[in-house]
Amino acid sequence: MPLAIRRLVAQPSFYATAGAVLVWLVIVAHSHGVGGGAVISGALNYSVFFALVGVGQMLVMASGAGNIDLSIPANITLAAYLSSGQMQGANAGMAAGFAIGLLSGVIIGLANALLILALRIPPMVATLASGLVIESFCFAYSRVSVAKPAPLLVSFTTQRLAGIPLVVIAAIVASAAVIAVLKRSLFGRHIFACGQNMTAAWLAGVNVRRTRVFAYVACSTFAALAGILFAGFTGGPSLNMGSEFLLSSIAVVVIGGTNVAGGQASVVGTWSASIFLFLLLTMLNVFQVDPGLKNVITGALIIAVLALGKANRPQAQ
Amino acid sequence: MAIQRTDGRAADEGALLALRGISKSFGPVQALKQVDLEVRGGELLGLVGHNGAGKSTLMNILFGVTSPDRGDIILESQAMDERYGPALAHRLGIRCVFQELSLCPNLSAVENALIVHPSLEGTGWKRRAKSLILTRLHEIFPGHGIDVQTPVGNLPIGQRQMVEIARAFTESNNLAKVVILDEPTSSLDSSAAQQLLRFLQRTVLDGKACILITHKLTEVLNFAQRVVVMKDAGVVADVSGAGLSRERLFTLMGSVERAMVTPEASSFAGMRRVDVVGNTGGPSELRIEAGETVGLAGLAGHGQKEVLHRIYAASRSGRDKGCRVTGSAAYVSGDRQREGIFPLWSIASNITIASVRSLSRGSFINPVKEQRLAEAWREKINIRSKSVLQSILSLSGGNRQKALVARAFATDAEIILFDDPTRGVDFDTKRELYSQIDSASRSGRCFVWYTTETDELFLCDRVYVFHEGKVVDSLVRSELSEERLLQASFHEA
Amino acid sequence: ATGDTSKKRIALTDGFSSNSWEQSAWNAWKAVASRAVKDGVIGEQKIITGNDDPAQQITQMQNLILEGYDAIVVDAASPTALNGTIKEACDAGIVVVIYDSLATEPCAIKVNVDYKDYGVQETHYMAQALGEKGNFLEIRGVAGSEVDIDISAGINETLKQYPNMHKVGTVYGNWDGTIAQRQVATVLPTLPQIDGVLTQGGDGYGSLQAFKAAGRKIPTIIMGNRQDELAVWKEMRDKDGYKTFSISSAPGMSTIAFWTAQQILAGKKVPNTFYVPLLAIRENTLDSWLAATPVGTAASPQYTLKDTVELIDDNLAGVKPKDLPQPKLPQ
Amino acid sequence: MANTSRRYAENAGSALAVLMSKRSTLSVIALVLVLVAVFWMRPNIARYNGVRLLLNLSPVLIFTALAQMFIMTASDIDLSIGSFVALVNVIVAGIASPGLAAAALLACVAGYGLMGALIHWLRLPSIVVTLGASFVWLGLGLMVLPLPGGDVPLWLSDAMRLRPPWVPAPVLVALVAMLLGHLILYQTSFGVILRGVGSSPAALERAGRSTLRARMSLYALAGICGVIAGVFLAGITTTGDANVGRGLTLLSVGAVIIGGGEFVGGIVSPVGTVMGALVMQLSGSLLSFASVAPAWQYSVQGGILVCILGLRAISWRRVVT
Ligand SMILES: Nc1ncnc2c1ncn2[C@@H]1O[C@H](COP(=O)(O)OP(=O)(O)OP(=O)(O)O)[C@@H](O)[C@H]1O
Ligand SMILES: Nc1ncnc2c1ncn2[C@@H]1O[C@H](COP(=O)(O)OP(=O)(O)OP(=O)(O)O)[C@@H](O)[C@H]1O
Ligand SMILES: [Mg+2]
Ligand SMILES: [Mg+2]
Repeated sequence: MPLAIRRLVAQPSFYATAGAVLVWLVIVAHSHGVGGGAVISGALNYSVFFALVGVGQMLVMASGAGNIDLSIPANITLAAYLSSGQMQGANAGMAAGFAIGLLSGVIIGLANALLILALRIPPMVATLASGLVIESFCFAYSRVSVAKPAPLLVSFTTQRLAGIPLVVIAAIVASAAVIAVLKRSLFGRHIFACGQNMTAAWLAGVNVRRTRVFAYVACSTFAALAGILFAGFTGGPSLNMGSEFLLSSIAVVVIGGTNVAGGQASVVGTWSASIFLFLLLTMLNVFQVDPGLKNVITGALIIAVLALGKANRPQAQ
Repeated sequence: MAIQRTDGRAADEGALLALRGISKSFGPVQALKQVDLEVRGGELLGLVGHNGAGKSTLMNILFGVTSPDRGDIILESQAMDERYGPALAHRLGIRCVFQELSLCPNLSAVENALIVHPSLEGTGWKRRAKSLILTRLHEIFPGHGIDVQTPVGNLPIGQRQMVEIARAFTESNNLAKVVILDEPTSSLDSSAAQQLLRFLQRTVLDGKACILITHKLTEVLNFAQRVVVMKDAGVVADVSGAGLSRERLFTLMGSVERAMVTPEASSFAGMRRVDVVGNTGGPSELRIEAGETVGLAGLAGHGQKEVLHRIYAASRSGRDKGCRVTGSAAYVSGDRQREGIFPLWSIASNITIASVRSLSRGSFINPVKEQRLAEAWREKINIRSKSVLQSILSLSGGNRQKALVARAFATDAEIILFDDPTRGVDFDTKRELYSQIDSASRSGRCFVWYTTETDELFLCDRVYVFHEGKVVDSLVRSELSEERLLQASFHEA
Repeated sequence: ATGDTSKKRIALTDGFSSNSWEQSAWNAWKAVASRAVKDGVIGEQKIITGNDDPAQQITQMQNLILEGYDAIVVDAASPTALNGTIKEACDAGIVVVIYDSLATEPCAIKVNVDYKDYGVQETHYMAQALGEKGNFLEIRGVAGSEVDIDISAGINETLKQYPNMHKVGTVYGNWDGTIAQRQVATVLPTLPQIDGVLTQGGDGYGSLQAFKAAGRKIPTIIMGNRQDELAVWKEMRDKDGYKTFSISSAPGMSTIAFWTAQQILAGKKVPNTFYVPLLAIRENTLDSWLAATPVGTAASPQYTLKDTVELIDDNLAGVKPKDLPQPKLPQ
Repeated sequence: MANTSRRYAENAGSALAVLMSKRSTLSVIALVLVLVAVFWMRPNIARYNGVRLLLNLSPVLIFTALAQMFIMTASDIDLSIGSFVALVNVIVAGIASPGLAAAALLACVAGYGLMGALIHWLRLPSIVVTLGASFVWLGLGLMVLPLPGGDVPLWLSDAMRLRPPWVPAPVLVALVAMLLGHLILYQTSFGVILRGVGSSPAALERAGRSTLRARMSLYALAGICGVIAGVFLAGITTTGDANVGRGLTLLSVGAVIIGGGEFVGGIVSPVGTVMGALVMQLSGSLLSFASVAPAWQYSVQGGILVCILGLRAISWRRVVT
């Protein structure tokens, strides 16, 4: 293989991207070229939420083996309810809605960090438990309050600029900022140091605790942001709007090439994987595949992309 | 490269094993070039050489963990084919004590002994494995005091090392004929190290062979019957150990012996840097002043590490009432695998991680400055690599350790905490390090230095001796003597 | 029947998680049952909710058996998985009444809805509204559930009567707005113009959002009875005269199940399976239903004891049950 | 974490400390507390039949948790065990021919072993492989039985109704499961290898052992436990439903952790795991007996988890410092 191709293949995000392109080609071939562009812009429009949530989950997963946030679905739902509840369908409440939604994300992140760092409960179980508690709040809130997103928010999530949804452009900007932070900032350096070896990071002067708190807070803030926007996109919150995000937030991160053992992450890969999963669903729906077979194919492809990526990527031992 | 051979014996005669024309490269790095080696029954073979000379790689090949690019492994007069691996090596009586420990931390010493003896299966394995490991432990390290039922991860590193060594000598259907020990004494205190060396001397009498890799040349000079010297991926000398002098060994290794750096009296006296009162108890407290180099002595595992951690934590939080620290501290651990390196990163990132804060504006790091800093320290501390952008894993153990020292020196910390930082570091490197310490302390840095090597204590202005977590003695350099140290270590003062 | 049930205890276990349909069902049950407790009609009531997990619901039922409830009302998370436990309850002399998602165990009384008719009615409406021609998208429910199979069968059998109506796509929306939106969005780009969407309720609003997001012409989407579906229908009707039709099973069924249980305990004879009419909302009743439906719930009548007894008697007599009671507007 | 228990014992030095240092202790305490609460709220349950009914479904969770435990022994995690159990349930109920069904179940166990091999060969993160596998199992289940239903063999549903003297069947099952798990992992020499692979595969390789074989064995053991759980589920429900396993996966993780297991390092306790499974099973009943309002049922469940695990961390730390 020529060097350029080898480099490309060695990128963590390569296989997710290649998978997305491949699936897109299959769809377009099947529809004889009809709607190729619309498929992409539709995919972007949906993937943006999975990518946003995925970037947050990615930060947590990169901060060390075993770190994971399972409270994301409930978190999304709560932020959606709180923000839409604040907006009450009027543009006037939009800023306050965003503020309260994001605040709930920050608080949830802090609470998760508290359970994990202070009570030393393993992240997987701690966030599972906190998710259950948050779910109760959603449940209670949904019964006492009317929640409707601001029209401006709704149009922001669906309007397009040159065929690309506005919300996608905004999310890409945010993701670029995350890339910059990870590559160049102290926080990025610290999070990857913690991700590889917490003891070593501590002894190298990294404030491990603060870094980990930050990762969890960033994650749940991203999830809350996605929740607020998603409520706009779907026209209003619903109690199980977050459930789709539980497994997919993990899937997009890892298919995207982020190291589950921590210490390394790929924002681009997370985006690619989000798009890949949506296009995969599109393909299976377009082909009218039976639900059973659909699940089998989805599962097998997730494993295949992961396996291909791992098998051909040089790795540190 | 002409090999100097001073013992005139012919090859193969009585050889338990032989390596012929072994070559191995890792990418661009040639780790071994056409290496030959024989090991005969009844000998204790010393294998020495600078960091990165290829010793560990050679032993990994011998043990079947790594396969050579070229060359033959000949065991019991038979060349091994590609199926050769640890399982077969065990069956043929080859054992290895690795440089990086290889016990399962969640298993007890008994269970760890079991895993190298497939024949212990069936009922009663627990009892048999226990008696195997205990017998050897008692034999090699009398009075070791190790709980063989507790998971070895709970044991201090010195005890773990003992377990691994003892395990290498256990015998069931699998006999131990050739035992490779890669820097086995690096985590042992001096009395345990002596116990081990004397045991090795005894055990080769009944026909076994031992290969001892070490950077502590005294061990080789005093105990090895034959010494093989490696340098730059090849064997450069194969000499008899009897009558070998230190100077001669240095010449063979290609190092010129320079006088030890003699530190000058510090000129910063009076400025208190560290003040530990609380738990240390005992006759004296622990005080460290600017420009001072303070040694922590005593048997391994008697609380020296804990004090270092405590000082480090206090320097960062300032909340410890019993431990007042003025200034910032940097930590260098000798346990690089577990508390040192970041395996996914380049050498550069590994060096700069502790100082990136000062290289950044706002919270963004200046990449140019960062690279420059890494490059500067690579040169200053002489890390052997083509570029600082290479992965840290491409370095040999000793060079990885240098990168960790560079990490601490590159910071602006006033206090450097050394947790046995020269573990597995060759003599040249050590000397470079000593002079670095000397010049740094002249500029006001102070060092708190826990070491398992008595030689290094003589470089300290003051030595605190630990016993069971407490400071039991405090000696200034002029009072320092080997006897005094031993006495205090065993708390017989 | 008028037997004394003032000491009797009745519990509800709903195996599904909290979507607005289920919530409305619980709210209706809670209002009616706690009223009944207060009035001394029964002794005690309780609601336990689930997580779409049949295994969890089995445990819940077993606990209710252990607690000695006299009657257990079930919305079953699986048509089969609970059979063993239901049998166990029946054997222990407990009255079991199932509504909405049924279980197949014969010993339980079933409050049923003719879901096939659901599909038939909406398809006929669609044919009428669009002149018996056009392209259609079918949104199905949860794969592998009986309700989904029945509605879909109704739709597809009726579609056969209209040769110019073409079904051009099918997706599974799980009766959930968010999921329906995503699933519809996956297929839209490759589909020709869609004139109508045949749904199963709960998914109308989400499909509408998908069409909006894709910038496509809004087709005639059959609505369910969730508040958001009714509200958006009204909004579009007021704006540009959008016409559609809403059909659903009424969550207030839970109260029929409640009264049925109470009646059985009181000694009334009840057929093993009886039917509750579907809730159809048309343009003329939209406003009153919407006004009676709080945000986050679904339109539903609350049944009184009298309604229930009439329904049971109609079923026993084999006459077609009367239409559903109209909403009582909030005072 | 590995040495916490030892530090605990050293510092406290009392009998209580030694007890607390056992990995499974916390789950025992939690189980006793939950049982006491249940019996206190509903005294009439504290009888043979009450306990039998109370724990009727617990064998499913117990064996699912044991399956999860074997995977966690390899320092992996299994997000697919719930749908796997459902698949087994569907196979038992949906495939009429006993020979064919048995073959399918064997294939399931082999499938699990292969999944372990795949994870091992390519060094894939188990969390994602099993996440993918969960879709595969669910899909296969839907393919075998598109609609819930089917029939289980009569002997199976009869076996579920067995009422042994003195001790209710679910309790017996729990005891047997504990014993088997403990024997396999802690009393056989093979169990030592199995635990070793979770903490230091490199050390095992250097000792000349095949880590591939160990990994595959752990996965196959998990597969076997999954099959047992699925068979129990089929026997109790007497039918098949591909969607039935939903909640089991995370419950099983909770059970292993409550039982003193850890996510990395091959540290697990079969006895604790079974206890943990019972705690998870009973805490659901507790909610129901206490008539917690629907909205807050999730909260209480989460709270119980946090309390138990938080207690563990705090009680350890208090003695340590
Ligand atoms: N796995 C590897 N990948 C790449 N390079 C390696 C690897 N192992 C060893 N090397 C390189 O091979 C050379 C020999 O290393 P080796 O570990 O054998 O040295 P050593 O003599 O044991 O040194 P030390 O005394 O520091 O332990 C070094 O340059 C090292 O960088
Ligand atoms: N210790 C080692 N053992 C085996 N192979 C090694 C080792 N170190 C490096 N290599 C091989 O050498 C090549 C270069 O590795 P290296 O890790 O330096 O890549 P890199 O991209 O420079 O890493 P970094 O992300 O730190 O910049 C890789 O193909 C790797 O497989
Ligand atoms: Mg070496
Ligand atoms: Mg080395």
